[in-house]
Amino acid sequence: MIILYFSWIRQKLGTGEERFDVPETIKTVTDLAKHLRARGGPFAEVFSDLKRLRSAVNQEHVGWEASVGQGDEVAFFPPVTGG
Amino acid sequence: MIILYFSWIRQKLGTGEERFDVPETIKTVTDLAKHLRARGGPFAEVFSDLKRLRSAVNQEHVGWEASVGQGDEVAFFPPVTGG
Amino acid sequence: MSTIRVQREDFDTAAEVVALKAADNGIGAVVTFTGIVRGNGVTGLTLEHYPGMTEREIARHVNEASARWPLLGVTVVHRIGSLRPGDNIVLVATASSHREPAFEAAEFLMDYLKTRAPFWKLEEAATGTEWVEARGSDNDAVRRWRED
Amino acid sequence: MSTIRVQREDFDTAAEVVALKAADNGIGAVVTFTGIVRGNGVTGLTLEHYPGMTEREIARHVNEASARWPLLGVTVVHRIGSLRPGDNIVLVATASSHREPAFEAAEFLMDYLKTRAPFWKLEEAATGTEWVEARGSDNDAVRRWRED
Repeated sequence: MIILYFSWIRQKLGTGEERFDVPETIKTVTDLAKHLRARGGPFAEVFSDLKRLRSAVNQEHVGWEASVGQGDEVAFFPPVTGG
Repeated sequence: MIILYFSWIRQKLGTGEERFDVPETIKTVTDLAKHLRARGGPFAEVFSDLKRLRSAVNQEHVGWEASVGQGDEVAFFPPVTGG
Repeated sequence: MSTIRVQREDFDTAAEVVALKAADNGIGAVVTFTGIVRGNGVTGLTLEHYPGMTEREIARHVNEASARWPLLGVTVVHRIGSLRPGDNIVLVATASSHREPAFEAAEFLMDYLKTRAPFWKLEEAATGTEWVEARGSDNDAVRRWRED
Repeated sequence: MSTIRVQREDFDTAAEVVALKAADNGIGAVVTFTGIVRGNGVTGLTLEHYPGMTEREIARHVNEASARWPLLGVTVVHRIGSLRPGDNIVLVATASSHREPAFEAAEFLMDYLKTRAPFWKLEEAATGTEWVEARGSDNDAVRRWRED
């Protein structure tokens, strides 16, 4: 899996992209977010309140219950502010 | 009074402007239109159906019951089609 | 800042927008509407207007738009005379800090230009000339702005 | 005809509109929306985006707009990178035979760009830098297009 981070999330984590081996226990975006939160430090901070975050799987907006797997590209970002 | 005609009304009447001495009997735009209709010929034709016409007094849109007098500029035209 | 012109010459939308943008550094949104002579079957268009009343009507609606929305600039340019397919007819440009007032004011001004500004279009086609009929949908469109 | 670009360079609205108009001689109305960096207190703006997803999201909404309205052309250009006050951020241009579809499609596309296209703005001011917060009003605006 590739995980991408954008905006203040990227800044806070100090990285915009990581490769990640998905454990069997992670089935949804929520599972993934909780796993990342458990890393502690800036990850705990970023994933402490999922209401501030949005996510995409394979470049499409998804809800927190969307399925994820090893071959996916998952992104976490704040609400968008373009236009 | 100055009377102005526009668009197909001007074309049909063969004139875009006339000076007109307002008789005492003419108090409203409707009175004026009926007076002009009574001239016959193209005037009878143009003023036969007032629903097809619009009018302005002193360069402001008015309804058929608007007052008119000797010092006014009155215009007759079809519904506008600019923009 | 508001600019209103009725003219025979073409207008340069880019130059009008540059002038509009320069008026206020709080501008975050510019909407333009350009009306163009359609080419389907029409070979030419002649625009007649009521000099004096036209400018008054446009100014009145520009003032009303400025009272209803927080506009930072408005430009209305309407052409008269002989036009060809593809030629510009009218430009409405509105500037505001955000998009909603800019969009709404531009639509408001176009709806009023279509139904109140004293212009008349004579269309030329291979089959002859014909005065354009007013569209009922334009009267429906303008009704949404009435506050009653 | 539709054109979608995400780019660092500025765009030339006039050139984009010329290209749009050339696509179809039935075009009678062109609406443009230009988003501009506001100057009040802000000294600069940096736009980050999600390459790949951005283009997909814009294309999806351009396709949806083309299905909902009889459009004869759509252009969307969005800038990324470092911008200064007064700089252009985004251009949406829509062309149709009449004004209503052109206006509605431009508003629809802007509402979706604001709430779905993965761009993020970092504002620079004398007091430091700050990520721009999403506006609740943008979410309200986009709701009007839902067909349910």
